[in-house]
Amino acid sequence: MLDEILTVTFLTGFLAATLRIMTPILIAALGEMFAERAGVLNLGIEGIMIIGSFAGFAGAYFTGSLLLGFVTGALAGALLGLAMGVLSIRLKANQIVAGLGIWILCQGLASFLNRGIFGVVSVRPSVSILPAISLPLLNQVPLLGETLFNQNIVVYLTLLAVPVFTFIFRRTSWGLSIDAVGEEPHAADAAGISVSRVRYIAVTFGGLMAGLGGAYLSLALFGLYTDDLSTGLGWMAIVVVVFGKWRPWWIVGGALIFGAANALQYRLQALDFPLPYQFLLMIPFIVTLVIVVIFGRGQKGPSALAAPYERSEL
Amino acid sequence: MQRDAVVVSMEGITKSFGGTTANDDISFCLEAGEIHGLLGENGAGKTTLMNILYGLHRPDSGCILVNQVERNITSPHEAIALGIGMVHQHFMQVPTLTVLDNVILGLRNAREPLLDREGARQRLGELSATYQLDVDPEAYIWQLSVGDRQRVEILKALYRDVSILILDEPTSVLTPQEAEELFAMIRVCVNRGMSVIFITHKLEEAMSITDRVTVLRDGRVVATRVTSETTKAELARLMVGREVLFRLSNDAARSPAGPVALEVERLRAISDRGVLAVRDVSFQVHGGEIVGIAGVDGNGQTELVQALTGLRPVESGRVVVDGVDLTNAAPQRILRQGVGHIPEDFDDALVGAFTLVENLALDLHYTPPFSRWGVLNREVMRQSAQQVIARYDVRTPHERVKARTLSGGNKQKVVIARETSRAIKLLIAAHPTRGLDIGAEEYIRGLLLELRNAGIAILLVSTKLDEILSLCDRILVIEKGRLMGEMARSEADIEKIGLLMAGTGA
Amino acid sequence: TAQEDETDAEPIRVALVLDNAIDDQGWNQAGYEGLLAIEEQFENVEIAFSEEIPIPDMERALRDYASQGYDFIILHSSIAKDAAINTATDYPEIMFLWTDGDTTMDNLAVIRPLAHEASYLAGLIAGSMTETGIIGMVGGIDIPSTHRSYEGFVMGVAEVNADAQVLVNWIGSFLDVSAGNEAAMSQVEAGADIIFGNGDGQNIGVLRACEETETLCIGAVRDQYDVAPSVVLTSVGWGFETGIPLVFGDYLEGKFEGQFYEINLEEGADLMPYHENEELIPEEVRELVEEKRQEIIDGDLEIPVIDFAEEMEEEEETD
Amino acid sequence: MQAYGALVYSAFGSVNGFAETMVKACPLLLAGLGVTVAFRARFWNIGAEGQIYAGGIMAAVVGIYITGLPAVVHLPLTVLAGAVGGALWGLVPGYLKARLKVNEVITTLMLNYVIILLAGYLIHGPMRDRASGITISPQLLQTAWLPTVIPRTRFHAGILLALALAVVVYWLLERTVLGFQIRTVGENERAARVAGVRVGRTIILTMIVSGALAGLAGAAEVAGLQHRLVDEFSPGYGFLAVAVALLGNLHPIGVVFASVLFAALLNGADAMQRAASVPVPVIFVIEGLVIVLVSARFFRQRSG
Ligand SMILES: Nc1ncnc2c1ncn2[C@@H]1O[C@H](COP(=O)(O)OP(=O)(O)OP(=O)(O)O)[C@@H](O)[C@H]1O
Ligand SMILES: Nc1ncnc2c1ncn2[C@@H]1O[C@H](COP(=O)(O)OP(=O)(O)OP(=O)(O)O)[C@@H](O)[C@H]1O
Ligand SMILES: [Mg+2]
Ligand SMILES: [Mg+2]
Repeated sequence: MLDEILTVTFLTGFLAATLRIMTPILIAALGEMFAERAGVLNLGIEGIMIIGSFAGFAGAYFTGSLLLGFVTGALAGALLGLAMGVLSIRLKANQIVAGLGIWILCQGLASFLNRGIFGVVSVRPSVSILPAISLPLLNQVPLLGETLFNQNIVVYLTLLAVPVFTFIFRRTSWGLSIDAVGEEPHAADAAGISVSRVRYIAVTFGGLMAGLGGAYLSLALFGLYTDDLSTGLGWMAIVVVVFGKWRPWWIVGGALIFGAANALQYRLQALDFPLPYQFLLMIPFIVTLVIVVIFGRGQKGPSALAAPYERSEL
Repeated sequence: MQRDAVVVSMEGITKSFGGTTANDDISFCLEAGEIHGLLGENGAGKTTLMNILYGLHRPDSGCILVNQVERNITSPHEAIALGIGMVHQHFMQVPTLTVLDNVILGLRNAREPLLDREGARQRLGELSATYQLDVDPEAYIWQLSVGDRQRVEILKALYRDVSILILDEPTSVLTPQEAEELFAMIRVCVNRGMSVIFITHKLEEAMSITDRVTVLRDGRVVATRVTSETTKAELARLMVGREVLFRLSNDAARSPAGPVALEVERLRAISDRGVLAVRDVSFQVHGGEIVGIAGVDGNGQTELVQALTGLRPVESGRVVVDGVDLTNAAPQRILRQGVGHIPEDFDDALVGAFTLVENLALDLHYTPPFSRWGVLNREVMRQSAQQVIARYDVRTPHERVKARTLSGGNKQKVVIARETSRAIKLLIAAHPTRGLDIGAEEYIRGLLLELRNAGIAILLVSTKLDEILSLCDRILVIEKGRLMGEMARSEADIEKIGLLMAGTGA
Repeated sequence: TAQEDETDAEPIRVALVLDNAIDDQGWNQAGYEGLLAIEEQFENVEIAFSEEIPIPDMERALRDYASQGYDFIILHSSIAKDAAINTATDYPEIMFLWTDGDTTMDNLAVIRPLAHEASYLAGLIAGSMTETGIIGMVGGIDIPSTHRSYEGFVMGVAEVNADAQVLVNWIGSFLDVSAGNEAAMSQVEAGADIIFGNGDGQNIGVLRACEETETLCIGAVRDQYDVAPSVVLTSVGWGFETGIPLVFGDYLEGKFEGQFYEINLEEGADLMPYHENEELIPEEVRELVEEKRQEIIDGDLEIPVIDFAEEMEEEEETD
Repeated sequence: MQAYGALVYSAFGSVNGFAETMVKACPLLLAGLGVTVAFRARFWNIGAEGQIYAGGIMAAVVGIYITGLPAVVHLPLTVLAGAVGGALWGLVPGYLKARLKVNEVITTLMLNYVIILLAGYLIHGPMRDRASGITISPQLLQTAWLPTVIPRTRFHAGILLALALAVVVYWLLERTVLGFQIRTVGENERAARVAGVRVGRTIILTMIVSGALAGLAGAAEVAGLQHRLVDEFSPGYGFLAVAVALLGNLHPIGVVFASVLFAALLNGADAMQRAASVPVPVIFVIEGLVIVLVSARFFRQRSG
């Protein structure tokens, strides 16, 4: 069986699948990382991804431009992120409940808009999906090159965003302010930073990224929208943020492990692996769990995570 | 140095929080180039007044003039822009960031949004040199001692080019030497044209460094005095509203030392930073004596106390209480062996959201008579709380108030009450009077002596040398995790201890 | 007149209860289309439906309709067995139709799609057309009806291509589009050049994966040609769109019985049209399919129903 | 307007409506109590859904395969098995957090997926009713059924159990040593440690209790309503339970009201589909909005 597994086609396919599965999770997780590092826990990510995939699709469908589709998806996501901001920052809502509410609300909203705009149709409208771009030279790298460097633009941009985000948190005043606000909002306030402004920006950006992650599903993977495009990817994104210790590269690692375990699981099944399929489907979750138990102990999130900031509480 | 121009004038400031009026029609003015002391008991409203000036609170009424111009300061951002800097009583720092990042936090620079750490490091170096404030800019805040954190807090203000510097109880965590360094720094500030507001509970300090003092009581201004024209006694009376004793004598009713209650042998413990913070410490404490551990903050006292109380693993060595080996025992076991523990921060001993009844029962709630078969007996808990509250004179309307609403002094009393009202043989008290006003301080020191006289062994960790000298029968000095020397009180004096603390004595 | 009488008469009220959305492109949409077909084909009917009803709420939804005086109630969820039986017991005057169920009563009939026959025909196509000798099957949840189809498909493949290998992925969901997509992708990479999407909503993912990799494929439940017109050769219809109005017609004519209505090839559980892709299928293959189809209809060829339970028991015996 | 009328009427306007509201409140209340206990210790248990499934599985196993017992023994045993199942599934993240300091958000979420898949395996495999043409487990023996309390409705004894447990949980939190320790750990872990409370042990016990309560929700659904193990017998009750617990301000009696309110809302919204042809997506939007508004409205207090 091992020789069956370790073929080149298997490996390249496995890599490609890993990338495919991890990308939307990674996009959303990177955004959620901003929100959480600023102290806002947005459990509505799953819902925002659903809206993002619908808005992205509708945008692309009506404008005929995938780019505008992604823009629409991102904007819709940003709007919902902002709504989460208003709830958690201005109204000082309980963030866990507000996030769950947004999740349910978005499910309904996406499906409502979908039926309102496209109707209950027997044939789904569709758009052509984002093409893969093969990077010259790099795609010649043996074994990996063909898949790693033959991806759509969003994959490249997402991977590019990782060092950029790392840079933002390491070297810019934006990153510093976000961390300060999530860690010790009173200190940030006393240093002259507007806690609520930073949080609004971070949670809105988090929403924007979740919207993009959703749009990725409808525009880069499927070219159409159904209510069930994202089944739990947003929740996985939240897990990956914690798993990734709120740091960009670790988050990539988390998404990668989950993506790889998933990709492997489908392949094992197709190879008639002698286990009931439900147990194979468990693999990604169990792998995540085991890895966290082995390597991910003792991490605590930003100190002020999910706590509304009130100045006079001092 | 021009002394008469008024730089800050606060007029008719009133501020209340729910039921309590923290500031009641306060008028206060700061002249250019002066050091203005602000005195008052815990809860008198000093911090609130300064928070208003710094834009953290909005006054309910009253107005503020900065450099003769009326200002509406709604955020620290605006205060900073007006040249006001504040060193807070609770440090306003992000522990997970470095010193440098904390200093530049919230500031703009030419390369925005990029950080200019190189430039900042340079400027910080210069400031450190000018004001003699030494800290490693690359160190993380959580790694620093309290003294260092305070230096960071001051550097933050200086870095912002403030002309008005507010220091809220800056010396409550410092040793006398550190306090002296601070005063020297303040004088440099004033010489460079700054004006300083200095909040303290220590009258000696107020007398020695300030030009004028304003005394608050219950949210009102009681008096403003020129320092050279007043006395400690007068200030104390103004603050408390009655005469205050200044020295407690520990020789009264001194009983001979009893059997060994605590024996520590070659103890080693590792700090959160992963370094050996307690190095081969050995000492004994007998029943009926107070042994003091003096030292500059951050020299392993925290870790020592935690290792003794089961809150931190002991790497090697032994801890024996009353003949029982409690090395690495669980806190509960140690507590049940008759050890009381007053941690250095009373917020680590109290549950703010719990009533006094619950807080007072926290240590023994799982044993009869507080509970049986896992079920609490609320009535017993309540009665016991009432008794304890009366006995320790905790100032509270009733025993059902939430602990977080108490003043600092009263919170500390609750902790001490809980930890000493059960049958204990040994009390480990870390900085029991830190941040408390003179009235509360006096009370707690008296209480420690009483316990000592009742035959209890007390280990007192303190950075206040006057406290150590006035209370302890024997004094140990700790420096970099080692005990540097031991002396009876009769042999001790400030000089000698100070040298040991600096690591140069013995 | 008689005609006026008819229009004045109380309309016949038909309700449908679904466990998912009516536009899921699969099972639920097929049921919904069956309901719409009733409205279209018969006069003086009033229709209503409740979608996205979770399992614990099924019985409440059924009772709600029953107590509101609906005459004919369709339960489109095979696992809501007790809801069907309990409600039917308490409302003997109301007729219930339960799709893909396993129990009948006087007033409870079951529609059982015999899609394994069409699946067999699909297997013939796949087996004849594969070049790599590797064929994929992506199933939703492995339940008796999908399992029957899977077995039928494998039989079809084996009939024409004894050496062909069928890769099997069950994704444990009838909805998860991403999982369908990934499973199909993994089969393509493993060499499959024809994939049978033996499921439901998740088939969208399967078919889109095929479109992207230019792999031929076969849909299921309803005609799924439009999901990926360039690669969908045909679909295995389950016949709800035709079967539901068929049973309702019986009911109107007073012929309704608490029995199993098996929907066979002729009644709509048939291969769906080839549409534009007819030419992709070699003529002799199409002829073979037509031939076998006729044999089945004529009763000359029987495709055994291999249910999952039976298979499991067999396995146990061989263990 | 008609729609809202339908909502209120269907929830409380008739015996059956009331019964159905309580039927729905039952799992929300039990799981909500479980979440409450965990959250009071500041343990972010997002795994009530999985604990419900664990409880349902265990109850089904005992209810189906243990035969020959009289109802007075079999029923309590079945219910207890549900509690044990939930407790075990809660113990895992509790233990991992208390002893290995593993973040509970990850563990509880992952364990949800695992147990739901395991339930799927059991229902489609070993526990499948071989006599049936569909994939459900056999019925629980009648001796393991929670009796129906209001005749001709689905109002089963599990609801009474849930209400009683709300009082028990209140008593547990306010009057027992364990409850006191749970609250202490939640409010100030450092103070708990200083006062000698064994934090790790408390967290483990918390999650046993929390999981057991959620497990009982599963057992009540299986033994009171489905009488079988079926796919998706909990359509996300464990997640709603989080909202219910927080809406109830993490107070057991508050959770009673919150669960009834949510149940009325869910049932009412569903009835709006039939009474006023309100499309399902709109219903989800309304539900989401209500939760969102509720989050902002009622919860300023406990954050401080
Ligand atoms: N670095 C960390 N990361 C996450 N959690 C931590 C960390 N440090 C301590 N904890 C907390 O400590 C708890 C376990 O603490 P610990 O094992 O010290 O308890 P304990 O009081 O010794 O318990 P017991 O007496 O039952 O052994 C965890 O549940 C967690 O809440
Ligand atoms: N944010 C707040 N909310 C409610 N009450 C407050 C708040 N801040 C201060 N108070 C109350 O206002 C009063 C004045 O407090 P303040 O902190 O100004 O006293 P202080 O003079 O600085 O005392 P200390 O010497 O203990 O620092 C106290 O009774 C305090 O409890
Ligand atoms: Mg103060
Ligand atoms: Mg210390």
